[in-house]
Amino acid sequence: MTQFAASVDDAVADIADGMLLAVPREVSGVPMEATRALIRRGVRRLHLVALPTSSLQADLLIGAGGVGTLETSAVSLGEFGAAPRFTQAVLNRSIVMKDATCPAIHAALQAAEKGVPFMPMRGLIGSDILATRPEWQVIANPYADNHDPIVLLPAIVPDVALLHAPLADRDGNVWIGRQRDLITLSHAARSTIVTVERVVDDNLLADPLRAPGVLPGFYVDSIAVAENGCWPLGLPDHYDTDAAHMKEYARLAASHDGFEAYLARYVLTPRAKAS
Amino acid sequence: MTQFAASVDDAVADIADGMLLAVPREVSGVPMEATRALIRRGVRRLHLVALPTSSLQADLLIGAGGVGTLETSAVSLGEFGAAPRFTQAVLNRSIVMKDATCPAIHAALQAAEKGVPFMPMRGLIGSDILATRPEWQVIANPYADNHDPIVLLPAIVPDVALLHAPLADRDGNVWIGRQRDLITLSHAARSTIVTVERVVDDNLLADPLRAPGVLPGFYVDSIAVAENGCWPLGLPDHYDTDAAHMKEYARLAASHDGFEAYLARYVLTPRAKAS
Amino acid sequence: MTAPNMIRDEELLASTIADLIGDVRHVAVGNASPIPATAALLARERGRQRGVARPYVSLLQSRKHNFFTDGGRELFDCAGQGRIDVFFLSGGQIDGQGNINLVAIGDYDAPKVRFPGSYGSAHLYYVVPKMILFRTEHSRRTLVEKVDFISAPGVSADGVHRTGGPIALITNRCFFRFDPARKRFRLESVHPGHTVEEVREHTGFDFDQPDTVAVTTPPSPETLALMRNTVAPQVAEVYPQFAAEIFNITAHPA
Amino acid sequence: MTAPNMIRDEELLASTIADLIGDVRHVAVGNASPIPATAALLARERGRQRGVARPYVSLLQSRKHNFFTDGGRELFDCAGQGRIDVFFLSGGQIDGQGNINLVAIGDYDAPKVRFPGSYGSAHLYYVVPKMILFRTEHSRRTLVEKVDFISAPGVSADGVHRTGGPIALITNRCFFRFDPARKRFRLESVHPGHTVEEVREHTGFDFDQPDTVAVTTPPSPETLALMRNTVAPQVAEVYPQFAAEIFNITAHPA
Repeated sequence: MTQFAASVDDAVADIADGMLLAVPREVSGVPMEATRALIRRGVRRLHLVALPTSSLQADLLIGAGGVGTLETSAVSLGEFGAAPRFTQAVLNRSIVMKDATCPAIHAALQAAEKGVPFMPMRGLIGSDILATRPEWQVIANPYADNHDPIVLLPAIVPDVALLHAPLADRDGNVWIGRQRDLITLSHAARSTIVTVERVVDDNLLADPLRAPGVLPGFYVDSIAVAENGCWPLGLPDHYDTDAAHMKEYARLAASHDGFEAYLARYVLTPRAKAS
Repeated sequence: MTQFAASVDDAVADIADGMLLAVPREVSGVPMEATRALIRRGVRRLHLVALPTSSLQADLLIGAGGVGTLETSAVSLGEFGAAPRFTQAVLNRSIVMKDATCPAIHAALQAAEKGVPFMPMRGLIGSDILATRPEWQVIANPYADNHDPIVLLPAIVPDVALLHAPLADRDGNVWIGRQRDLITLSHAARSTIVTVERVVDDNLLADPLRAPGVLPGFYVDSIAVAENGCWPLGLPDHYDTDAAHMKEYARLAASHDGFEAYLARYVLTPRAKAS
Repeated sequence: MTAPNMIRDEELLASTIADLIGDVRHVAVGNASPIPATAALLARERGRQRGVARPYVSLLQSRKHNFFTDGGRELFDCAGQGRIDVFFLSGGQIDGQGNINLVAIGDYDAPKVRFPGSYGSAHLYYVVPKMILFRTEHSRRTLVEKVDFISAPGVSADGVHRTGGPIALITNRCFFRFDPARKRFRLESVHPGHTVEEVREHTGFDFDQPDTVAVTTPPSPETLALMRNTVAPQVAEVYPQFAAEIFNITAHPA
Repeated sequence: MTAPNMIRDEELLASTIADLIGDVRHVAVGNASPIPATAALLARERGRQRGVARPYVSLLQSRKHNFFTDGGRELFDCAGQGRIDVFFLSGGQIDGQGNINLVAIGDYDAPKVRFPGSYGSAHLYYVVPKMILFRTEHSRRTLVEKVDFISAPGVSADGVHRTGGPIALITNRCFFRFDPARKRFRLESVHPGHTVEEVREHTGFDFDQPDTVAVTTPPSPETLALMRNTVAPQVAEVYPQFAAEIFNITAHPA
């Protein structure tokens, strides 16, 4: 049932303005080429959920005006500093920020994966995160002898999970290796779009060695090839983060004008990436 | 931290009478050699949880008098017929039977895996299974506008998860391939004992192709080599069920005396298995 | 060799079930279910003939026809997500309200007969839109007025989350549809060679019936050809003994 | 080349933290934490010297020193299972009750300063028995009377599930222990070259102190040798720049 898109731009065509878009954390296979395609198309008002954190991807989408609501437990460029467009957007109140904590986003997506309306989670009580999230309810644990409050988190059901992975096969199976968050995201989401480094001819599920690391094609609606598709972020076991580029981004994105120059040079002109 | 036991009998020495022992379903890597070792040792009063069903393993343990309580959603020999010792034990009321439904056992072990006291589950309401399980409580879903009852299942925390897998390495990492139930069982349990077909010298986690199918040694307390350790059941991608032997079991176990003869021939004498 | 014009009971049942499956996205079939598996693969071949890549068929007994990579829970999670449209269940007892019993006959605490257990029924029966009940032994022993133990109920009270449930019961004698509003079965058709009176005689529960009960439509020549030529070799990979007996075909290497 | 007798601040901090870690089963260290990572690896080497295979050290930044195969949730599940004994957190603000703020300064809805976010703190801080707070900027800007936003609280009300929490705060000036009963920090020692008065001056919260405040014990010659000879090369694999600067050592292929 998986469609193979002719281009990354085609693959992201179904991600409409206002959708709940879920993406993986900065080290798991971030679809940066697809993110640039979304920005080129001028996507708006996304409800972006990062499982559970984000770096360049969220910063770029926010800076380009594509995000209405951001739900995550942190955005940072890590060793390259704070995420300047994220920080500015929160200070300007130009996005709705839904602060979370990492395991809460995992649990809320697992609830969607299981088709249950909520999941319980330990912690959170006494945190101001809980105070800012009226939808997170506290109930009395019915299995405790004494009063034992516990937080319930409603399921997060993404419209689309957008992922990048090393390999796909002709049946739409995607090899994600150890990056199992990609499986949770896809199970939880109504549809899944994946960019991959390359497509192989043999069936990934038929190989006992590769099958354990496969997201089955059954969940995958659309695939496009995007070589080096995480650039300038890394893809585990395949390529590292482009540190020089990240430094350039951090420097340019520190100002509005610099960010616009970055967009013009690296995002708005397709395939104009540094080699 | 993983210990390598000199024998399967040594590996199961820490499984004490009365413990909550969790085992995988009939097709995922059932540690039959370890089960025979437990029976030889005369284990008693186990609270056996099968995720979520069992076949020969539960029948044999029950027939040998090792089980006090059985918690599972079905026991059957599949194409070889009903599980005769299980059936007889329920009719004789010689075991406490806790009937379940498959996803309830999955969810209860996932609760233990996450360290939460319960998990919600859809279904069950109106089923007599729920009526026989007073510990499964029904609450009103706090996220519904109208009355929406939903079942909560308390966590199942096994004392020991007993598993069989194809490979282990010297660091205690175990390659389980697609059999991810083994990971859930091990995460949920206080300790984990694994028998394996063989031990390899290279580190399984260091290999990007095998790492996705690895249960990390961090969770594994004890490993013993048991070649053909699922026999007469099969091990996926390695060997099939020994159908002739299963037919012989089904025939013998139909009567008490036949079952005793089976035990004497195939279980109580170590290594006396058919080749 | 089966005479080409003779239609086997199994072929009639598979064809009837394939019609019930219809045009859906995903049919999953549990273990030891060769007739439902044949029906699911037939539905898939019909999709291919129409140029659609559906239904997706998961045969849980087969490693090849089973995509799951997230443990045994994935089937149930998948159903909970609404990604399984059709599933099959049977029952040691099935009653007139669509309740199924996979546990025991007699008092639960002191049963006379014990079955293997409820498997995933107490979840799947609630969340799979087209649950098809299939029981080839049609007798007052199996089709009862009231089951002794409800593994999973045919209908639920108002307010209980229920996105699925039984739509039909197929036996060796007839085809019932289930009416959730009336909480009753309605006799849709009797299989060729069987009668309404016979069905009444061997059914322990009361059921609705139209003034004239049709005879179950036998598979068309096209369906028969598709089943015997294209589906049967696929069935043989998973159920070699069944395929040999019914379709006179032996498995060849996949 | 560092003079062998000169103890670097980083070495003092790592040694102090290693003592705090003690003999436990599992220490996990988050990203961008070279000093805690050094301390954890030092604790492991001490275990090896005693002939015990603990603590197990997970460096989340490193693929090699990180066993997780069940996605990002495994760290948190592992902590929820009670399998993580020691973890490290910092804070844009830390207050006298052990509350940490990783979110914002000023009003949450109209902040003056925004930090990246709370990460896993609102779970880990509750369930890891030995949470060690580590902040090298010891000032009234960072150590405040009351944080503007509680990412995770230092103590919880009676009845709230809490199997973990802060045990200490290590800064560039001193070592505080946290007393959960009194909900306050207690000055344990000041680092060599620093004074109690200086700590008071640069700390925004009130804290307890004994009559005589000790000087933080510098690493013994044995500890220094272990850190420089055995631990430093391991640190260099994950934090090459830090290892080069502090230990004058370059990473070699693992």
